[in-house]
Amino acid sequence: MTVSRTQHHRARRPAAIGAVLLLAACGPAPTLDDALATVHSWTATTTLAGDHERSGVLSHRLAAQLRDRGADAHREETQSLDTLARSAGDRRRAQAALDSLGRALQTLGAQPAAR
Amino acid sequence: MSGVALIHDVLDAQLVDRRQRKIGRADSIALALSDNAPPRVAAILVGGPVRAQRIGRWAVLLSHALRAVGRVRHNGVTRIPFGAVRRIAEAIEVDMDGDGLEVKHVEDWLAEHVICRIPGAGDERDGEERK
Amino acid sequence: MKKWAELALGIVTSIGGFLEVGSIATSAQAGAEFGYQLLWVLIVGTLSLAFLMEMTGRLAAVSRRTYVDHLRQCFGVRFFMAPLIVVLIVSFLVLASEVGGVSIALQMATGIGFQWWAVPVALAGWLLLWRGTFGVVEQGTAILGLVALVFAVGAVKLHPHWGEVVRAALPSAPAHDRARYWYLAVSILGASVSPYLFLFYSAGAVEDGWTEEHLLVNRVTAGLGNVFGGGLAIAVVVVAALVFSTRGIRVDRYEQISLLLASPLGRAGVALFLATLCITCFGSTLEITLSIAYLLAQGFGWEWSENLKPAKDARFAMVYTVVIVAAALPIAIGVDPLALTNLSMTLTAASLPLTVVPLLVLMNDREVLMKHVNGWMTNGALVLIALLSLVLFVAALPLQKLGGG
Amino acid sequence: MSGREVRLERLVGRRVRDAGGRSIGRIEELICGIELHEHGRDYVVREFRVGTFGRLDALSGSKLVRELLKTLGRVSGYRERRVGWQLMDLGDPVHPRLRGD
Repeated sequence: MTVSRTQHHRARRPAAIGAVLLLAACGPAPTLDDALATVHSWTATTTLAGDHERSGVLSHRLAAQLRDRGADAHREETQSLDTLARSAGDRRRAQAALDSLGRALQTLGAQPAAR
Repeated sequence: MSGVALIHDVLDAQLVDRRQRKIGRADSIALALSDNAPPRVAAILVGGPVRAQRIGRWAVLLSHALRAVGRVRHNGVTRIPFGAVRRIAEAIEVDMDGDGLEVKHVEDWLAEHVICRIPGAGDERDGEERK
Repeated sequence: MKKWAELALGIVTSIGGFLEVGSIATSAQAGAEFGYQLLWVLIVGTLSLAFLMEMTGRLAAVSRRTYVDHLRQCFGVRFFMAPLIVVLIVSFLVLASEVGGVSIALQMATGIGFQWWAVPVALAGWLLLWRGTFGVVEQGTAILGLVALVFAVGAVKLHPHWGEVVRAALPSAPAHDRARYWYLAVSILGASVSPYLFLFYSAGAVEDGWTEEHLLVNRVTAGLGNVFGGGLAIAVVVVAALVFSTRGIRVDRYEQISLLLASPLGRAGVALFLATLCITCFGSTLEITLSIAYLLAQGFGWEWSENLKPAKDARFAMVYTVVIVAAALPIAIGVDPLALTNLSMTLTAASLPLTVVPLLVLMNDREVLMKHVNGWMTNGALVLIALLSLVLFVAALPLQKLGGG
Repeated sequence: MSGREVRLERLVGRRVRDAGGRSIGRIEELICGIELHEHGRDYVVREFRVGTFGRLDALSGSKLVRELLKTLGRVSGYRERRVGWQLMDLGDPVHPRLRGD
């Protein structure tokens, strides 16, 4: 259950409080597979969004929002994978997944996002 | 109107005044007991404190607190003589005018001090009723 | 002609009013993670809702009293406190999620963060309640809600294997992630069988002045209307299965759901999805706000009617004013809308016994319903739904812990 | 002991015992009718409906459970008995007693 990210960095603290309240109420401890699945999920999301943006189906504004959420997921999963991936093999898999998400994020909203 | 089931048909039922306006629910019914005479259905009681006693301690405390905050003088219980009951159907019709009743105190205060201050609220007195 | 107009309107209000933030989010998550596997749960939820709404509608039409009125008068004020407090809390959380749904839709359309939309959305909703009548609120939003039919178009255009969809209507156990599967099943049932739906529906029957003559309209509206409405939720699951599940996409944010209709319907698909999320959630925002006000007003015997001017039912108007503005706060402080939606769906599922079990008594009270009491079929269905609600009550919170988030 | 007043809800579901102390069930309903006399009319309680729940009597504490058992009717072993007002001693409303001969 990823932590919520607000649109504006200034309003981060109340959002964290709100999310922690909800986190406490639900969500099992994530496992390595969960974290990897989330990274793959966001890589696929970002790739799909990129295709739609290039074909003019998805507006740049919406593509930029998906890129922000994808970046949030990248940041959060990097932290959780640090603790979850112990063996060398796991670390390589984790890094590969995070790199592919990173690359996918570049293709999304590559043009200057019309904010 | 013989054969009325007090618990099923009257207790907690919706009360309406002479002009079919809702004035609360029958929160309790007072029975007057006397020797070798059947218990007489004396009155219908309406009001937060009456409900609170039926619900439990926490409700009684809450009710006192609310009354203190609202600085309400009256003990908040309206006693409607059972003789005033005209009809028992989907609501109990009472031959009274709801306006003066203590139980409408909060409603009237809100209408006058809050609701009517907001445009489009209409007129709490007898202006046109429906939107 | 009037009878047919009422019939048609009844179906429209059910279809347009069915989808809301809970059904869209849970259906999208279920389709993304388990393909068609959870469709049978959605069908159980939709049929349960159809039965429960037909019963509360029949109760209101025959007795001319709302479900809450019976709940208080039949069981007394002491018992009534339990469903009152639980439904208030649960409905408030669902209401906050609905405001979240509208706000996130507006964020996706405009780029302005969802937090900034919460209070304006609440104020717009309040203005409509303050000036509008029951008809405007119920039918206006439901007719606009027909935009949700875009999901049916999207599902058809994706050419699903309809044989598989039908086979998924039969109960099945999950192959993987068992806790997650049953957690999603609980939240789907929570999304489809929400207490505020019968409160609003039975109050609507009284507001519209239904009598015994309206029992056919009631059966059609509650039965047929909800089955069509359920069909839209099924369409969401089908689209999510074909667009997300195939790509291994799991729904963690509402923004992802905007991609659902991009594949089958292109640019129009995205726009119509945003319109669907915004309109259906706004309709539900009005519906739940009124349901909370009905619950308190009918429970304590205040004057209540959306057709009266606020001055004539001051406490009723005061409640819906305070409730709709307060519901904007969780979203305004930035609570994640999808997390709030999932939590409120689970709590809704857990709260069901308090509003379903009493119907076993009310629907068999011959003094109230005379010849319109439950038959063996409706009683059978009601007993099954009551048992289901008890299972949900026991299973909901543990599953939230195991499979939630 | 005349002129006392009791609240109806205090009688709802109260266990009624006969002269020998045995429970004959719980007060489920009070049926009232009109009594006409010179200075107007009074509404008086004519009879009490006392319900017993057979084997499931232990469960009959809560109002919801009693209503569910009454809905099940004979299946749950629910039987209702009428008690005329003359037979019901409400001296202590919390412990109604049957005036046995």
